[in-house]
Amino acid sequence: MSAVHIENVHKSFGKLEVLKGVSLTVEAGQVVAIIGRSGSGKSTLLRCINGLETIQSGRIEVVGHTVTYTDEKLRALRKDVGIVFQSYNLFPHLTVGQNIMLAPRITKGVPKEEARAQAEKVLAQVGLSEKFDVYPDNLSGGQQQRVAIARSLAMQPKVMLFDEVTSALDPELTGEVLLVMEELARGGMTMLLVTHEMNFARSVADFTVFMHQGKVWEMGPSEELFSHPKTPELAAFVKSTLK
Amino acid sequence: MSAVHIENVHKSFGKLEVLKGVSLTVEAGQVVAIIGRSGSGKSTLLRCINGLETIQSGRIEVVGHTVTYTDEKLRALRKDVGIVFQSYNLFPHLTVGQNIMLAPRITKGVPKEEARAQAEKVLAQVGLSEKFDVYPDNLSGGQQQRVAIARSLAMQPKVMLFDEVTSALDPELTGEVLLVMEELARGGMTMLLVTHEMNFARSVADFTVFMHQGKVWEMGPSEELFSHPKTPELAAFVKSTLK
Amino acid sequence: MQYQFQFNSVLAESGFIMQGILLTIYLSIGSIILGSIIAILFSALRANGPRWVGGLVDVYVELLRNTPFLVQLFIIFFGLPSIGIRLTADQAALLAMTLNLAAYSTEIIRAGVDSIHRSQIEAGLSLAMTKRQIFQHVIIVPAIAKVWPALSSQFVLMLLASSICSFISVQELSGVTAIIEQRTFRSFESYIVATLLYLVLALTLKVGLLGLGRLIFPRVSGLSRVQVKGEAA
Amino acid sequence: QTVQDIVKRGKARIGVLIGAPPYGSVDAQGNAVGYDADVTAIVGKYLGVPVEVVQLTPPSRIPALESGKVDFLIATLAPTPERAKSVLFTIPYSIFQPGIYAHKNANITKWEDLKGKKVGVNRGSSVEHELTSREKDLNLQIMRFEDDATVMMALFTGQVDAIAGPDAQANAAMKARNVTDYEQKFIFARQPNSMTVRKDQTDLRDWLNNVIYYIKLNGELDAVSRKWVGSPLPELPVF
Amino acid sequence: MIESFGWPEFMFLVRATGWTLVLTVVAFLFGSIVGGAFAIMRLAQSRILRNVASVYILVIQSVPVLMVLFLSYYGLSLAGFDIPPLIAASLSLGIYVSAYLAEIWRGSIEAVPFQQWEASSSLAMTRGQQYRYVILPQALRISVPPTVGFLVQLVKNTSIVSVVGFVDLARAGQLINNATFQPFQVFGSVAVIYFLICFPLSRLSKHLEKVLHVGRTH
Ligand SMILES: Nc1ncnc2c1ncn2[C@@H]1O[C@H](COP(=O)(O)OP(=O)(O)OP(=O)(O)O)[C@@H](O)[C@H]1O
Ligand SMILES: Nc1ncnc2c1ncn2[C@@H]1O[C@H](COP(=O)(O)OP(=O)(O)OP(=O)(O)O)[C@@H](O)[C@H]1O
Ligand SMILES: [Mg+2]
Ligand SMILES: [Mg+2]
Repeated sequence: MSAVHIENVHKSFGKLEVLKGVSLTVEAGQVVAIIGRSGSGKSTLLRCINGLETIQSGRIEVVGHTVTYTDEKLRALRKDVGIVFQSYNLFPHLTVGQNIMLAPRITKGVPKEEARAQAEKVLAQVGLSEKFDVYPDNLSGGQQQRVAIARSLAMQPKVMLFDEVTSALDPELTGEVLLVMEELARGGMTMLLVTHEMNFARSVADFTVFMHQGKVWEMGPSEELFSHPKTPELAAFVKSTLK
Repeated sequence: MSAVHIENVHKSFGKLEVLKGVSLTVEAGQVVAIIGRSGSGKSTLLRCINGLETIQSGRIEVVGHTVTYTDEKLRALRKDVGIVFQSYNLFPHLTVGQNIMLAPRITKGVPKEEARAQAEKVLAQVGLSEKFDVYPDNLSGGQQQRVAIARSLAMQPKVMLFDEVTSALDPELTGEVLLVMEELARGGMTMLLVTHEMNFARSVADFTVFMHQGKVWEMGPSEELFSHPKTPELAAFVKSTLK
Repeated sequence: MQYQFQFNSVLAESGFIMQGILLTIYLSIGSIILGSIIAILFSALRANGPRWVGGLVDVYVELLRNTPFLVQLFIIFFGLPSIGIRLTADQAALLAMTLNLAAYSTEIIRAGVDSIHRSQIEAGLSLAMTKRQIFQHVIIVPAIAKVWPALSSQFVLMLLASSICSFISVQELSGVTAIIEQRTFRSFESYIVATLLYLVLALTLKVGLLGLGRLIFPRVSGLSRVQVKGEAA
Repeated sequence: QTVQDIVKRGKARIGVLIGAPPYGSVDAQGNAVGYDADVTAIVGKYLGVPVEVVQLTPPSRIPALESGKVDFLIATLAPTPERAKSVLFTIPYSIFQPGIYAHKNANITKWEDLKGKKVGVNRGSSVEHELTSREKDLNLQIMRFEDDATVMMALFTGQVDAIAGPDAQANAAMKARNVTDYEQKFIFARQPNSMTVRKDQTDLRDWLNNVIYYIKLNGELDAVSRKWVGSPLPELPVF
Repeated sequence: MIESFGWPEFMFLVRATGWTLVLTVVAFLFGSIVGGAFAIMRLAQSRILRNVASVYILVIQSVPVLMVLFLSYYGLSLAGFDIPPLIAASLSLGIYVSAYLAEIWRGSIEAVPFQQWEASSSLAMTRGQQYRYVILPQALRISVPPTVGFLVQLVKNTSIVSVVGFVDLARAGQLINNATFQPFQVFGSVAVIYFLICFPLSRLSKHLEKVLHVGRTH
């Protein structure tokens, strides 16, 4: 069974059709990068996968859950699918530890001690063990983003979605975060990541998907895709961003 | 006479010494890129040059003005020194045209017609002639940044300072702005620019300054600096950012 | 006009005045606590409850904010007995202040809730939280932290407005000083004493709330403040 | 300030209480009317100068007098010794009889029957003082309201067991509301009311005493009483 | 004399509403001018000015307006300054209004991102020019909803002027009730009139909040 299965998905905002029939299958353990121009629908696609956006037609299935818009089903789905955004979205009134422990405790009823152990583990995974009791305010952007990843990991998701998680960061801080993601990829996590870091896509992603005008325009093994773009659109895109 | 002359400048925020004796001379018509890690004092240095920050010791002289902290002197200085920030900072309640015409009219008493002609000229220079009556809200980030540059240019400054003007932009939008800056450089404007775009620094700047720990750690002709870093710090920096 | 100030006859009643002060404090603190609880519940209902419940909350808020407090007080004290609910003057005062403060606070907290960025809600959703859990764990604390200054000044205004309760025989600070004034005719002295006492009470409350804010919202400084409309009772 | 000062100025400013019918009230145009207003007009006539009637609330009566906003008060104030330490009173020009009012079924005929009961009273009145003096003995629960109308409202809505108040006002209220199940239980005092002047206006006080004496004799005050209280002017005590 | 609550008495309420409105408007205008000055003082570079302004705001917000009016009207008379009631009422209410508006407006000015100050000073503007052309126009938009919101409260709070002899809406209601003993009709009407004034203002403030929030960048 594939981890993510997307079938002919259409999604409009009002009159604007953003996804015009997207199909995509990701197998468990694969890392897939999604690239494309601004506005091509990359974020929207990710958001559809964990049900933050409602699709008009098509079908999305994620690790056994068909995306259905009842609160119950969505919650069940989201326990298995983590998402990390560009803008971290940490809860500012909670410490790093509380940020991480909150969801497992209240949505899965994980006992306090266990949640704590789990939080310490994921925090170590992102290299921030010593920040357990610190408030997000007092962290750098890169550190905040790593905490956001840890928070998602604490839910023990089967699939992780990343939406331009480094684009708000300095080149240096970006490095820290990419390192964590590489680690996850090596650990066998199924990952979909929207990114502008072509080098990163190239080195980490098994496959890369190029979205254009609301469609999967071209896809294939990353190295191949970058070195031998088939469509002129991808060729132009690769050229402009590697400049 | 040099356009910018900085002599042993020290600057602290409270106890934190950010500039620890910076000296730098830029000749008229030169383009100088300033690079360095986050927190090394690049922005602070630029802000000291047009008097947005007060220095504790040392001397800064810009196109004949010694930086002195009286309102009069600062205004005189700022008529000759333009600065453009990462966050555009356009005036949201004014149209593009009004944004550009405001300062020349009220600070230099330029008559309305002349200010308008001037605004149209600089707007054409940044390739946005058709946006004269548009509000900043309705522009993309790259366009807003170009308007910010035009607004500075309308004051007919002798020196322009740019602080990471592209780092809030998508790679694509970045291109637009860099193009404008290249154009300015070719036109003979004296420019100091803080940038993360090594390729840009390399291709446009005559000299590059590497700041490290509040000091000018290394400087030289751009090509040479990048290809043959003398200090291990610069070597490491170049390596990490070109990754 | 040579007027001889004589505070002794007013100060002779200091025990009586003290009772008034205590009642003012009791009414203010009581209504602040109860009103805040109701306001939070109402905000939750408005955010997550069924549409019609949210609508009822809106009607409640608009009715109470746009009519005079005195009328509300009269309805509770004189009107409720006709449907069999008889409250003492002190109870009626506490109830009226609570309901009034709840309306204003609901509106203020709404501004705070609205100011919480959508991305925070999405983060909660993505972590499989229910709407109620999101409100409780993600939204309400930062929302209140953001509007804490506005809430605080509303609380102080309620303290000052509690004087209106003397209309229905509540012997709070202003009621007590009015009685003393009528007995002694030392009007200026009575009112000066009352004004100074209110000043002290209001400043104390203000400082206390500031401290409380620091205590319960240690991150309050890190959260940007929001503008809140209309903050007077 | 003397009478001459007022006459010289050519205008008298007299403070009256409004909001306590039938002594002081307003008409639908907002003009002061009532017992006090009529007496004011008579006093103005004898002063021989136009009168500016200044309408006052209970808490602003004394400050208006002491700050010189008015020359004197004709504002239904009871001359008590404690108050007289602050101002000067004339001999009384009106009188009413404070009584206890309660529901018909209530078995109250004397003070003792009020033991432990809730009794409402206007907090700005001298009646309140009377009640307070018995508070301890009778274990009264005195509830002091803003004005007479609020006191009556408390009685009618059952928020108090009984009220203490001027007969004229209680009667007016019961008549206006057309209530028949409340009644006067007993009268416990006679409360005369005086005009009020500042400590230094002895000359004015003497002149006003003279006027009161005069209009008592010539029947003018009796006419006012018949008009507003509905009964002939009773004997007014003097001091 | 008023016997019962009827049409003439209702018209009496309506006429009294005139005072409520007049005093609201006058106090608001006066309070705006003083409040504006204090808002700017509160943000001045001089520490003394800032402290003076904060103490003023803190104290005025902490005393009952009724007392302020009372002491300024009767108290100043004692001290030999005889001010007409309209002036006393306008001044006292205005002072009260000024403290709140100063706070609201200071907040609005502070809500303009500090980068706007930097950008304008980098363009060689004087502080006056920065306020005039860059900061105040933006602060104005931010401040309109809370200002209108405050105005709603002011309408009701003007009722304190009865202490200096004005018969405003609330006082008129009280007088009629004193004569008629019909509290529910009288105060019901009073509440309805207040509601008819305040509710549209509340709506307006909400509407402005929505409309004016678009058009802010960053
Ligand atoms: N909530 C929304 N309402 C209306 N339009 C929307 C909404 N979200 C996105 N869009 C529009 O949908 C299109 C695709 O947006 P999306 O965010 O998916 O693009 P993207 O590929 O992620 O771009 P970027 O690289 O800039 O993040 C854009 O034109 C955007 O304006
Ligand atoms: N207003 C300020 N108050 C206190 N510290 C400041 C202030 N501005 C800057 N700093 C500190 O000064 C140091 C240098 O800051 P500066 O912004 O000049 O660095 P930079 O080289 O521009 O870094 P970046 O690449 O992140 O923009 C940093 O440690 C920063 O935290
Ligand atoms: Mg996106
Ligand atoms: Mg910087």
